[in-house]
Amino acid sequence: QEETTITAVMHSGLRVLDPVITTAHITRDHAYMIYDVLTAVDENFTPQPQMASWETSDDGLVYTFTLRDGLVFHDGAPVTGADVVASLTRWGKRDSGGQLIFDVTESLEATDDKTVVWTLTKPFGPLIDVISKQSAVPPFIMPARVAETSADETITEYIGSGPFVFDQDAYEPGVSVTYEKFDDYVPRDEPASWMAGGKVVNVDKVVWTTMPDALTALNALSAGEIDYLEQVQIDLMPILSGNEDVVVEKRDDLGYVTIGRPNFLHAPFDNKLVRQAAMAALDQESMLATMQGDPEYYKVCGAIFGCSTPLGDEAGSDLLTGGANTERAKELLEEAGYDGTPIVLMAPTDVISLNNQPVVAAQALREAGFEVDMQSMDWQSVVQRRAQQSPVAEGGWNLFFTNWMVPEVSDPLVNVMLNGRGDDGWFGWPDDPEIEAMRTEYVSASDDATKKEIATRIQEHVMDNVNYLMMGEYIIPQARRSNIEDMIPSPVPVFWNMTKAAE
Amino acid sequence: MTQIPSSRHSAFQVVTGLFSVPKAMRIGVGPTIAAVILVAIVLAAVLAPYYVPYDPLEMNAMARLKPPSDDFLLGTDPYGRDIFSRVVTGGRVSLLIGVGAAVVSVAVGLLIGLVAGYFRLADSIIMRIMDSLMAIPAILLAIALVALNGPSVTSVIIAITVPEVPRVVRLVRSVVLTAREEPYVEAAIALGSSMPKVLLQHLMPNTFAPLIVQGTYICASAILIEAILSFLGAGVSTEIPTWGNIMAEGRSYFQIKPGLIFWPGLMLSLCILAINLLGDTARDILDPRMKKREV
Amino acid sequence: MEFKSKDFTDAKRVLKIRGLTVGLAGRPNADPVLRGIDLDIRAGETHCLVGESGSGKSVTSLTAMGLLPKDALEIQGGSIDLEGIEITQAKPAQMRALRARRIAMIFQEPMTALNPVLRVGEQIEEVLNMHSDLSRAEAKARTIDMMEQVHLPDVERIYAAFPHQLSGGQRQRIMIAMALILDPDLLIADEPTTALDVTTQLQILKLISEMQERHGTAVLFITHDMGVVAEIADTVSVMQKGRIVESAPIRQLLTAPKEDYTRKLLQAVPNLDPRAPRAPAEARDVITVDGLEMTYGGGGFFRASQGVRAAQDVNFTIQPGRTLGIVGESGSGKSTVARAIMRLIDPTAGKVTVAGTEIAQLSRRQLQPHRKHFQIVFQDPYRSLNPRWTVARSLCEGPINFGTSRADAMEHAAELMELVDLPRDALDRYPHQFSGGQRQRIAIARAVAMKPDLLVADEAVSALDVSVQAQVLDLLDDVQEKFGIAMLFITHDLRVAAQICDEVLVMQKGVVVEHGPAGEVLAAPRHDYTRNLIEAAPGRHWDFANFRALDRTTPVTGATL
Amino acid sequence: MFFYILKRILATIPVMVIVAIFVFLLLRLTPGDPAAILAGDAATPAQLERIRDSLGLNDPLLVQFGTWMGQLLRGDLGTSLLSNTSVAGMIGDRLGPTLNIALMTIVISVALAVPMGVIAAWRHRSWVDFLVMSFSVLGFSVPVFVIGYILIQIFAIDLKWVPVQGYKSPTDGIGPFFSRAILPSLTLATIYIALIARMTRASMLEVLGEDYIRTARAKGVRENVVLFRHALRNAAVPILTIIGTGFALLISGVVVTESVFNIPGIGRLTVDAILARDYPVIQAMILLTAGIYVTVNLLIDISYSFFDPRIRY
Ligand SMILES: Nc1ncnc2c1ncn2[C@@H]1O[C@H](COP(=O)(O)OP(=O)(O)OP(=O)(O)O)[C@@H](O)[C@H]1O
Ligand SMILES: Nc1ncnc2c1ncn2[C@@H]1O[C@H](COP(=O)(O)OP(=O)(O)OP(=O)(O)O)[C@@H](O)[C@H]1O
Ligand SMILES: [Mg+2]
Ligand SMILES: [Mg+2]
Repeated sequence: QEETTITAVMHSGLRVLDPVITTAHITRDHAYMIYDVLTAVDENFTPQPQMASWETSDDGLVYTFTLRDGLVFHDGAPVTGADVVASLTRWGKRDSGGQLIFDVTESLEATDDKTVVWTLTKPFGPLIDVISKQSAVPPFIMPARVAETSADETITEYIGSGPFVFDQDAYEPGVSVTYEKFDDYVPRDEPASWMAGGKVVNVDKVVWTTMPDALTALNALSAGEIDYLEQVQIDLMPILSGNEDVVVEKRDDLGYVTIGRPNFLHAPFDNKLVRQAAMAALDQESMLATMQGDPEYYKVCGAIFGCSTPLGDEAGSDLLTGGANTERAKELLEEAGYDGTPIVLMAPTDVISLNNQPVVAAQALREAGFEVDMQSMDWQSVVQRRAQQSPVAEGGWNLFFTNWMVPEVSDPLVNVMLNGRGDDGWFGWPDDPEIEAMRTEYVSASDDATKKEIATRIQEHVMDNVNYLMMGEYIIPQARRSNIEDMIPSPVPVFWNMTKAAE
Repeated sequence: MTQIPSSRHSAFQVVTGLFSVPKAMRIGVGPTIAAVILVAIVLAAVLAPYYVPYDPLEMNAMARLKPPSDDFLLGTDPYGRDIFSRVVTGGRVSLLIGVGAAVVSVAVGLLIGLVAGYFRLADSIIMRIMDSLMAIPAILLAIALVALNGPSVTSVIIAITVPEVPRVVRLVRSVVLTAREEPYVEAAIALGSSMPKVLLQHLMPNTFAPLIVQGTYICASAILIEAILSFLGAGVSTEIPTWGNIMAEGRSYFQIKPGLIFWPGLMLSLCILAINLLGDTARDILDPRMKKREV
Repeated sequence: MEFKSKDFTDAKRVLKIRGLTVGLAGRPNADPVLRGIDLDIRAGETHCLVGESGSGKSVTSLTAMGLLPKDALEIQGGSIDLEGIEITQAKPAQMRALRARRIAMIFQEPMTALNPVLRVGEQIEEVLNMHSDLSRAEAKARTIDMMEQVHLPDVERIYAAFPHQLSGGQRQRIMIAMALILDPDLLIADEPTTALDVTTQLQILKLISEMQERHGTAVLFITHDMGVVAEIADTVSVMQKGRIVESAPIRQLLTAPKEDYTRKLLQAVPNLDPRAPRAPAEARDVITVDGLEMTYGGGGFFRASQGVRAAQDVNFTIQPGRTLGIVGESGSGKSTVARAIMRLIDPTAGKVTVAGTEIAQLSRRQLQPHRKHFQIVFQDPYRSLNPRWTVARSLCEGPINFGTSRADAMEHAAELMELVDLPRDALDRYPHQFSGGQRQRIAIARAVAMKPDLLVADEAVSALDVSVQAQVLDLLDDVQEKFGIAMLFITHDLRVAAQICDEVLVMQKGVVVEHGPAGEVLAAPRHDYTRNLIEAAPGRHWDFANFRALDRTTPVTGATL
Repeated sequence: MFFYILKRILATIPVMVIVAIFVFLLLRLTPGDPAAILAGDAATPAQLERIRDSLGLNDPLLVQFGTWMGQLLRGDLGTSLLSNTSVAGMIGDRLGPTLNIALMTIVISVALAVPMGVIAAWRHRSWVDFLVMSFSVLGFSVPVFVIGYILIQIFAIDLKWVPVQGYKSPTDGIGPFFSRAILPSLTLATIYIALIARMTRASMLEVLGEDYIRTARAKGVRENVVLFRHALRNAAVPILTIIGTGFALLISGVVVTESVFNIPGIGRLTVDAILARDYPVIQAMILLTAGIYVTVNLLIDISYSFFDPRIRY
């Protein structure tokens, strides 16, 4: 039988191979190919055992994980408790959720080859949720010798126990990466569901390539030169429409959110009323429409945790979802005594999914009476500049836009924009004790109803305080050759379960 | 008897007239057409704000990618902006970049080139630096410079100018080196003319004809490089339409909305064609060697 | 003087041109360039075509070759019959077949007429490849044989040489070999020796007549040098403004020219009889040159090179109102001396004192105030004036540099125009609107405008045709007389030197070999080199201006043609 | 000759040193932070700071420059900040495609442009001349990426003669290589053809007016021999020069072409590296391209003497 290879064009080139040091999606996707995780959420947002099952002590202080049988790394060594401990420890230094857990960790030890015991000093309700999350930095399990690398340096050996093996020789950073089926991988028996369940691999090889040009990628797919295209620009879908060999579809319904982040340190956004004015001035519909075009692929949504997530709630979001309320914005500006200080709006030019938002926002803000100084720069300059806390005149900034996958904002712990610890927080640095209090409450909450209630309060608070500007949800469809079937509808594109029939 | 034109002769002339286009070029039809086109494009661009039907920046999410119609002469782009308004307005900055880059590179290059051509001491140092600048790929240098200063019109002009300057310097220097062997330059020295005078009055005018050609070339290629920079995400800010960034923005729409590339591309091509043709003509007029040949 | 006097009435007619009219292409109403030329050349005959520059000599020859520049000139009438073939009607392929086989041509500049990137042997051989079926070996043998016939030394080496590796004379021999290798019936030579110095010229002329004798070729020889005509012609045609004004056997033309124009042309030819030296002035020397030396190049970072010793130990003085001539063959260092004196180059050793100041070692800045004392006129009238400047601006440049006001300078410029016999209103014109002779006069005016004590003329008349040359020489004489200027006159033309110089200095390979009053040096040369130079001067026994032989025969023995 | 080459090679040293210093300074002045792209969107300022430290980005400029120079002298191009792989290895992987495409472009361009220019000069001011000149002006005035799209649309999508994109090394078979390399090469060639054809024409026009052309015709030499044997060789030096300086243009075009045709070459590598501020990669790449440029032009200078025996070093 002939080898089956799936050639996939991913949303960006893979350059960083260390899933712990970076939050880049492509690296996370790569990690899901070659690494496995202890526990993972299924499509109902419910954590399920993956490499390990767990038990929680009644006081909520001791978690015992038991590794299942048959787990081996690609180099043939069995996965042991020591590997798990080392991997979790390194992850805990980088991931914000992980840090919170390690803040209350008394000990984390492997009691034998198959058992890991995690002891806390006080209960941490969402512990399993945090280690099961699929984004941004899930705790992937690596051999202990790799996981012992400092958390500030990248690893140099890429061996996991996941369903695919990384082909080091064929790897060209930023261009292509090749995975081979790992024959010794033992999938779970349950059907695959998101990152949980049996990861049954039905192809021999998966090759990811990068195509810098969107149009070329589409043409290559219609010509059958590639099998799968992770992201299709919606406007370009008509090009594929006549081609029966190609299917364009939504992979999952969660998609992305696009957000604007004001800088709390400087005028005018140090003033809550001005932030509210910005919120009133902006219009989700027009921003999403210019980004996506077809309403099928975007959704006006005022829920900061995403509209289709368990915590999602649109409370208090009328100002956001009700279209541009220029009048209200003007009133608020008036009330705030806005003096015409120009807003430095950073506009990246080289990232297609972020090109539109600043342009649309600038127009809306100006209409509401803001002075807007939109400064174009490449994304790297945005990335550097957004870390500057200095005043605008000395290289600071007032507003920028970015995108997240919905699972990355879907609860108060993973959502970095809800961090209210001032300088220690995420860019924009709100000093917001109220929200910090609510997050602490959330951590110690043990049942879903309480969590939901706290989440709603956080939602209301954000709508009032405007920690960030939720600009709505959108979905980027994918395209595949019609002989590629049974792909799991998960936010992370995964290549197990998938089959490729002869064309 | 009705007057019969000397038919064979005139028919012959008509036919040759039709097919020997370059002869027409020689007597100036080509340059005339070129001049008319260029003036038209420049006027269209400069006066754009007074007659375009829409603000070229005004977005309308509800009118995205509309086909040409009475409302939108050439249709709309993915932001629902009027393509016609953008294309004609885009000429302003594109031409500014072209002319700006040409003028700055020629002026700076001329100055450095004269110094290098005349002062042997400065020559080798200057030429080493120029060699180095030439060796760095222009486009990479440009991307880096734009990243350094942000994608403003000025940075794009600077980014295009920096790699062009060494070419101008080389050109000027070589002209100066040849011209200083001319007997009339020696005569001027014998007449007691000072070095600056010889340099400026006798040598510099020799550089004008080749500089005009080089200048038109730079102007044309600057407009193109701006397009390429936009393509690579390092062009002029999207708030300022240029032919280059209209094309770059529209590039993935090539198959579904070719107008986004076609119209600015057409303007750009016409413009560059005209500039080149005029440059060559100006060279022919200025170059005394050409004159001698015709006599 | 002996003239050729063979009778050709019975010889076969090789070329017959009748009523040939050539005009500017596509402009039937413009003045034609040739207006009805009639010309006959018979087998074995040497027919010389003479006339002022621009009279149509070259166009006539190119028309016969079918090589008129297509987009510029076209035949508008007449016929050219080459042994029964009508050339004006020939198709390009036909014409190609005729060339080299029936009719061949050699050109003036052997440097530019040979392809610089092909080996000269190949260039000769190409003719055989194009027109015969010889094998490679045979073709090479023929080529080598032909090269020997034109007396090239070391044939095998030269076969593989590139043109730039040969001397001017050798190049012209290659051209001749190329033209004659297929034994054509007619050879057209357009000023084949003008670019060569006299000694080489003599050899080439000898070679052509030798080849002609051997193959019975008819030769159409174009020149403006009457001396050459006197040496080689059987018959002569004189051209003026696109017409042949007179055509006659050589003796008849030189002794009894019928047309005024012919007379004028002949009268303009200076003869080799030196002028009577003018009395030495009382005043002190304008210039004293002492031990002047110039070595080009030398040094070098990787290989220390020898350098060219272009002038060694040159000494002379000139007094006001007198002229010193420097003669010598090409490359002997004449220009080097001139340029060193002008400080256009920095001499490597020696002293130059002009108007009492030692200038050889002054820096450029120190030199500037002294520049007005010495001025130079260059050879090439087309390049010595800035083509972008009006005549007025060129004339004023010098005086303004020395503090004259613009208005005064303009006034003076207008006077100068009169002095050099040009209309005042010509001041606003540009150089390209003048003829070569007129430009040279402007250049002289520009130099004179500085009221210099010394005027250096480096081949100032060499590029001009005889009649214009005579006018310019007269002008120089005038100016000298009027202002008492001392003149350093550099030339390779002994006739000119004889006519204008009081003293002559002969240079060879950078060294002065003879120096003395013009009468002595030219009439009774002491040095072999000088003697050779004089002997090589063609037509030296004929006094063209007076239509008779020179009464005094120079007491020289040796080679004759 | 030997001394000349040696001298020229020595002369490239200061050029490369200036390039190195210039590039280094330019990059360090450019805003942007490799640590930030390494860490991703959700990293906190404190984390960034620690990564920056571990990458050595917080060292004084002079120290960083010294480290780099030291590495270079040991023949080490460094390690990519992002992928943590050796820069030499990355470049090695991606040099092949670019060089092969560039080579093919040069071959195509010279093969087409030189005859075009020769014929245009020969038939000066005829319609052929007009056509050639119009084409070359057009070649200048259409952006490379547009040409690329048009070629893809025609030859890959409509006619289906060749694949849309991708690259195969010639070692995988000439057919696959050729079918993928032809469109990018043609795309790149348009501007190059325009440049060379123009220069050939101008240079030939000059040469065709020379005396030795007249001599050749006077010998009865056929026109094609006159053009290609006598004239073209004399016109070669400026044509070669433009091929050399045009090489810089080629490098610019490569960047775009590699994107459009998805070729894993060094052009794209460099642009990506610039946009990601992956300093070691950018520095190495610019030094490399500068080195190639200098070498190509050195070779061209040396080749002058092959075409023109008067030029001797
Ligand atoms: N290519 C050309 N285009 C236009 N006119 C030309 C061309 N060649 C020659 N002429 C004109 O034809 C006339 C005769 O020129 P020709 O070269 O035959 O003169 P000549 O007698 O050979 O002069 P010289 O002694 O200077 O060589 C001149 O007036 C010249 O201007
Ligand atoms: N700039 C220079 N560099 C090196 N050598 C030179 C230079 N100028 C002249 N020479 C050499 O010096 C020698 C004398 O040259 P010069 O020009 O003085 O001769 P000339 O007598 O004026 O000859 P012609 O009659 O041809 O003008 C020649 O061998 C020449 O090759
Ligand atoms: Mg002539
Ligand atoms: Mg001389």
